[in-house]
Amino acid sequence: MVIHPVLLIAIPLITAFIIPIFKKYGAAIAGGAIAFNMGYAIGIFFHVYSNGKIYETIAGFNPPIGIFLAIDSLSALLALIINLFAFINFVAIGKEANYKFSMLYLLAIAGSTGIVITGDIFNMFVFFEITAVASYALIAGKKDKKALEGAIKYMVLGSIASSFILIGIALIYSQLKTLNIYDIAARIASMDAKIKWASFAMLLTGIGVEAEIFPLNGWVPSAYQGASEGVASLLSFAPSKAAIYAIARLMLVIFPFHATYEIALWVGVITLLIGELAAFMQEDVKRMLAYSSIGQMGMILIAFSLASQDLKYALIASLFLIVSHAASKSSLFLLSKSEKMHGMASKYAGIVSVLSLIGMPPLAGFWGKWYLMLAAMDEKLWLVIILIFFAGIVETAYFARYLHRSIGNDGELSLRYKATMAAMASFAILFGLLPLVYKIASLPLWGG
Amino acid sequence: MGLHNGDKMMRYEEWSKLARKASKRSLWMVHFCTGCGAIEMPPVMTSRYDMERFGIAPMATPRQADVLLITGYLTVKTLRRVIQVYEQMQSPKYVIAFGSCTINGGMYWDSYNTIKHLEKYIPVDLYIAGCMPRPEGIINAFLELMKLIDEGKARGWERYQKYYDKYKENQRRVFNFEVKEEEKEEKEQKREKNEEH
Amino acid sequence: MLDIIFAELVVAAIITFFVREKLAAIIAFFISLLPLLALLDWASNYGFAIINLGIENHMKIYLAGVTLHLAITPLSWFFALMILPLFPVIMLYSYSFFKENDGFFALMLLSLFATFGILLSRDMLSLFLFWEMMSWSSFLLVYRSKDKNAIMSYLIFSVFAAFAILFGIIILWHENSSLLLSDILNISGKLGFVAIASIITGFAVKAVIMPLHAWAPFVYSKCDEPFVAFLSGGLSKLGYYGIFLFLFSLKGVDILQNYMTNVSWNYLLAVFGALSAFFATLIAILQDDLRKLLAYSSIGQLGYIAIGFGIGTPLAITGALFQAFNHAFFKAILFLAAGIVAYRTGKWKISELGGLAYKMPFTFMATLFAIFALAAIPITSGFASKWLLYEAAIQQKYVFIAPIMLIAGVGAFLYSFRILYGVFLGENRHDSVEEAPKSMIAALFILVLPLIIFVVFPGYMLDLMKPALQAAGIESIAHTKFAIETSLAKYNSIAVLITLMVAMIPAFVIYKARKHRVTSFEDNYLAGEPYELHKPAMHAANNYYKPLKKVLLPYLEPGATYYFEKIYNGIKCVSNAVRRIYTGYVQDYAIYVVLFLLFVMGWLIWI
Amino acid sequence: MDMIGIAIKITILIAYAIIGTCTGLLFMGIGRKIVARVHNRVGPPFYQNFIDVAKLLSKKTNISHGWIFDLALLFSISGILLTLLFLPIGGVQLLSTDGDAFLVLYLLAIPSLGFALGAGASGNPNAGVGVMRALVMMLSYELPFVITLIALMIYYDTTSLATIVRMQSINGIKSWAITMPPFMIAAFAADMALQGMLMEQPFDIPVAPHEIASGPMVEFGGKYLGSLMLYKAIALVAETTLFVDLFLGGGVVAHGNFAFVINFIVWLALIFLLFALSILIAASFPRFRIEQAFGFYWKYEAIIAAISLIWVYIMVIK
Amino acid sequence: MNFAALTLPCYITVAALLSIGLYGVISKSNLMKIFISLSIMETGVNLLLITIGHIPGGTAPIENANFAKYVDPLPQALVLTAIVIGLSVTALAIAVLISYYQKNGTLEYKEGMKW
Repeated sequence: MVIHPVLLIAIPLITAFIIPIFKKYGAAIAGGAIAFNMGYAIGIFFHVYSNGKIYETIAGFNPPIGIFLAIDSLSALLALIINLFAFINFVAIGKEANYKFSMLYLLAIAGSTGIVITGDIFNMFVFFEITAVASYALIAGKKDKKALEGAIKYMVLGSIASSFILIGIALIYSQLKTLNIYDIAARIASMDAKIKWASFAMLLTGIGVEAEIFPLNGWVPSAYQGASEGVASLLSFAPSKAAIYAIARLMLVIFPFHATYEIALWVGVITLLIGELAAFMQEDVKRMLAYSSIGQMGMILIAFSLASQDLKYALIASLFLIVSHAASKSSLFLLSKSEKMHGMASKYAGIVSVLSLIGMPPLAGFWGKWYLMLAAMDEKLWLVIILIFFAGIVETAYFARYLHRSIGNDGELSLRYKATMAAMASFAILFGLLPLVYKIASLPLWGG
Repeated sequence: MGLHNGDKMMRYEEWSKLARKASKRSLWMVHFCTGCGAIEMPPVMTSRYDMERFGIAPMATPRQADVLLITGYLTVKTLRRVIQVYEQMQSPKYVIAFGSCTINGGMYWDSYNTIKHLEKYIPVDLYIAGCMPRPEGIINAFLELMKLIDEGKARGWERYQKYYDKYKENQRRVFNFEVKEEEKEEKEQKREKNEEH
Repeated sequence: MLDIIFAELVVAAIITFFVREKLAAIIAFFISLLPLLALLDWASNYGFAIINLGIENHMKIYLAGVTLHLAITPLSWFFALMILPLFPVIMLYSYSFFKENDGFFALMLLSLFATFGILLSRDMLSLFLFWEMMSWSSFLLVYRSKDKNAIMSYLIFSVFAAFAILFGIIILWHENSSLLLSDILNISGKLGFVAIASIITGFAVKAVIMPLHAWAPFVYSKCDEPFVAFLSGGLSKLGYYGIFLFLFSLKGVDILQNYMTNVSWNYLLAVFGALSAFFATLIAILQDDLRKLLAYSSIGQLGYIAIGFGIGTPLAITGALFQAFNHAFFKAILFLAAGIVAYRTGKWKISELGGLAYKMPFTFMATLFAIFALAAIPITSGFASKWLLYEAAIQQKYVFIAPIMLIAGVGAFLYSFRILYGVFLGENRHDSVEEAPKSMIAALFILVLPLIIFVVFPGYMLDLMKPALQAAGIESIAHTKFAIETSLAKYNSIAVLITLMVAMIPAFVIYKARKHRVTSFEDNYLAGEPYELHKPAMHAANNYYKPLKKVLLPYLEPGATYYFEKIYNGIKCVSNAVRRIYTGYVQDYAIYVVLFLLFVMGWLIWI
Repeated sequence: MDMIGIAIKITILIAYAIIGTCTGLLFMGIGRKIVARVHNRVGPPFYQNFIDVAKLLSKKTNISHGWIFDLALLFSISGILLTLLFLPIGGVQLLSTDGDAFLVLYLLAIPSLGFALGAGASGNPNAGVGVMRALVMMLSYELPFVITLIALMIYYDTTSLATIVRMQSINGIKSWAITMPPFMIAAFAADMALQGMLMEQPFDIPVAPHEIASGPMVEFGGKYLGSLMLYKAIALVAETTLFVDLFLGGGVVAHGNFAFVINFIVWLALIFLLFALSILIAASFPRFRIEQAFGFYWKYEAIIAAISLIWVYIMVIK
Repeated sequence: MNFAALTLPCYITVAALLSIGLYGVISKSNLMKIFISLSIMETGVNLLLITIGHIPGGTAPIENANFAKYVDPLPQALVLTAIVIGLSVTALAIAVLISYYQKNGTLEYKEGMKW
């Protein structure tokens, strides 16, 4: 198999710009492209799984000068998740996807995948912007008051964030004259301390807006609430996961210091608590799920910050949490289209998703919590452990309420829609039972 | 609720003498106290006359009692209750009617609503005359009843079984009870089913 | 063999999900017999001797990168003997209970799978894994009830329990760097104390020890009866299995005592057990909902097991295990019988039922036996277990616990009679009710058998639990087939039973000496009033213990549920406060962003 | 044990069952006489209760309400005989070495439960209410009773009634439990509990004839009522004997050959005294309400009993 | 390359632009003004990039005879990209604002979804 990771970005990007030509068949073409991308992502995942890291340079320039793509276990898994769920989600959206929607969808996918596989920090910024612009448009695409409001909030915060990211990049560049993440990581020690920290703060704030960390996540509830189900589902697995991946790179590769670890850890803990507590009283399902997402992102952030302390359990934990959250949350967002769960498939999807989020074995969410606990135990973070438990109980409480409220038969979802939800939820089981995540997390990371 | 009857009459003579003796010395009574004569009961029970020395004790329910003491006049309404209580008692059982009212209506002889001749509706073993009788009279009546039991002459309950239909008919008449044919048959069947062993 | 059973259970669970209800019941019945066969196989291979299977005999399962160790031990064998027979019985019962197959049998088989897994687990991770599988498979069964309180309280408490156990397990893992149960001993001090205490707390939730019982009344009173029979009879025993495992088999008692020698931690467990026995009994007396009554009665009866474990002497532990065994069976009978009553009449309120004994004589008889066992009447095995516990409390001179236990035992008479009178005796209110279907009756009487066997031969029960106790280093108490002897007194079951039989002779002579006539229900003494006039007021079961209620209710009013609700509402308030952060104004959010930036910069640069 | 031994034992058991029954009936008659004297009446002859039982058992009609109703007859007599035979009587160990005080407590429940079943099966609401009252009474008086019981048990470090009696009879009257100050208090509490157990006034709430038509017994007549009277007679003996065994050394004052005759007489005297005491209390007090009785036992009596228990506990710990 | 090489006025301008932009976002309630403020911020960031790449006395990075000293070309490339992105965001924002105006009849920001 010829491995060209660039295709993961190129195919959706090119297709996105072809689609307006074939308006009528736009959705079908987009579907084909996403399907191809999914297949390709799976291929790359298993390639990395068996052969290790992949590097690809673009346009012949070698790093550190040229732009290059680097795929290690972490990126491969995230690329797989983004493209896999993108495809399933697209199937679920089905006829609602016209050619404009498909184009934006492809752009969002391309951007998210780009963030995950790029090795260049400015490139990452560009992909961030592509993802963000596509997301704004997708959210606003529903064109009702709520959607527009959500989009505007996202836009305002996103624009501030992009400025901060750019400033951060500029600060790094001013010192090191390089944009290659490898290069930066290698020479980070030579940076002036204040500028180093300032750039870290800028980057964390900027990416943090996308990664839904508290208190940068003001847009999250509104955007999720305003967006249509398919878009909310997309937001929950593509941009946010890519952004948290970027923070992980920041933590693991560029700034692997104790101070940054501490900040990320406590920001993660606070995000977790605030998210879960805010979700506790929420009446609107999508808003509740959005807050719950915030909480989950906090937990993932905790896992990554622990991973930066070179704890293998934390990395496994974070990957399991990402998988579980992507599978469960996207499934639940799709389910929020109907007030009630009706029929076997949708019941199955709803319950499995909730159980995985709560952390019931042998679903993926359990392994996430389990390894996170082990990692936190290694660091003797008693308070963190207890707070995670507390947040878990709060989460259980509102999900229990949610489950009770969605008993009933008065919904109308098409069979295909329900099947896709069930397929998404199945990945929580699949990844929980198979040793894929465990194995891949123990492979060495690039730059690490 | 006609339960106590029997075409084949059980004969009181078959009872052993001991049973009669025991029965006579342990008369438990349930007193039906709607009439004015009830006022005479407390002295009989308490220290002045103390009927417990003869083994007579007041009981709360007809299931436990041997003697039904009717203290005075009965109306149509109370008669129904008396009959029910009587039928719920377990034989051998005795009835003592108390005061003139139960004999001939007494001072209510011309009332449209009182029962004049109690004997017509339930078998009375012993009457106590007077309006109203003194406690001595009551004690005396009990002693008389004991004597009758000992001699085997207090057999009102057997009479009630033997002439059950007649008693019922009288009762129905006073209750203005129109008996339909089917209902009669039903009662008959019920009676047969509950026939005494 | 184990792997085959596991595989068959899963496959059967999937199959039963899709087939029709009768077929599903039949499949489930036969499949649920398999684990019992495994038990018998083990018993026939190894006898009742103490065989602690070596590590090489473990079965291993690889799952998501970890290895699970499974093997059977004497302790798990004994508990399996207690819990697993419930499953085929429940399947048999459910054969006619359910109108349509909506996943009950599949979920029950999953529960069986998880139960079997818990009992076989030899490392903490697999114990936890199967424990949680049990939690969610039972949660899905609770979910079928569609009752808000039941769903929420069960899930929240399950997760709380899971976290408590998880907390203990990770501490143990961290200290021992091993998850095998055989390695747990190398821990002491504060951490060991916290770990053991937290694990015990977690198991106590499922073992419904007050004040962690708040979920039980909701769940027990709303779910399908066959499931509740398992929940009360089986699942609670798994909680006690966990407590026994960590306290006695793994010597958690010593860990607790070594940390703080001047406090008797065991005694604390006993006190909680005593409190749950006492208060749950009093609350049960005042209930009108049949299922709620049984739920509280369950809590009370399970409290005795906690007392036994808390006292911790061989005598007490023997009594507690015996009580656990009895409770599994008699409480299952009671819940199944309650299910039959509801199946035939559709009513739950005791005050609305009545007079079913003559309509359903067999159900009544089974219930009567169960109630004899519950009330510890010495003609069922329920007495022996309570007797052992009383003896243990006196032996240890526990002057606080012993009277409470005894008075709770008396309280059991009160609510047992309420069931008997309110449901089965009293006014005949259901003319068209029939006896339950044969499969249900059969299920009940299968469960009655052990109660009879072990009253005649209480010694056999002690023989059965002997290997488990010896494996935990607890000596078994002196006994023969019929008699149990302690340092304080002796209990000879056969003397009681034979004397009772003999004493029946004069009673029977009196009974037969004179003939009697059976009268109809209507022929009742009501001060001469005809029955028709009194019809609505005939049954005294409405508000039965009213005088007691008047006295007790002020003391019982703010129950544990009240405090849990307070906590819940407190979190609600915090939540309301927290979500005000999201003001809805994008300007505020922008301020947050700037503040966050400044905060991070400040932290990194100046601190 | 050889066959002759078994035969002798069975004979003794039967003898004691008959003695218990007769004693009970006799005492009930004497009790009625005493009450009558207190009321300044003549009262029935002392053998009145034999006549009553004979009459009831010879009634021609006996009305039953079905087979559960009949359980009352079967269980009440057999259960109470069983209890009686498990008690040490006048120092004679019948079967009491095979059981202990807890067994006796629970055996006492068999006749009550059978009785309650029968009462419930009759369907009479009065019976239901009566049983409810009886059960609440049971819950009430058992608390002080079990506390005093436990005080004795931890003092003598045994639960066996036989051992308690043996240890109290070592030095005759001097070693009776009641001679010790804590057990004097306990005995007072237990005697009040006994009053409730015997269902005498002021605790005759369950049978209150004027309120609920004699409560559980409302549908009992003929042989059923007769058997209940027998049950009550034996229960009287059994319950007072339990008290005597616990506090008065089972009435054992003498040791040696034929000492059992003396002991038997002392036992008889003691249970008669206890019964007479209870009858005298009954004759001079009106009836409590059920809440009052519950409060009485769970507040005052329980505190009195608890004081004795704590006292004993401190003694034992030292 | 060090701090001393940076030109102070440019940095002051950058700081001013960023502050003005943030102030606008925070204080204004008219959405149009908010987005204009965002554009101002972007301009500030772009200026920062240019300033970083600037070498005092350097020429434009165009290949010619005497390119001994020229400014860093990469930041300028970055700025070009950033401008394009900023433009697209602004365009999209305006499109969204038009819709917003059509729905609400005003561009004043009203609280909608909260808590």
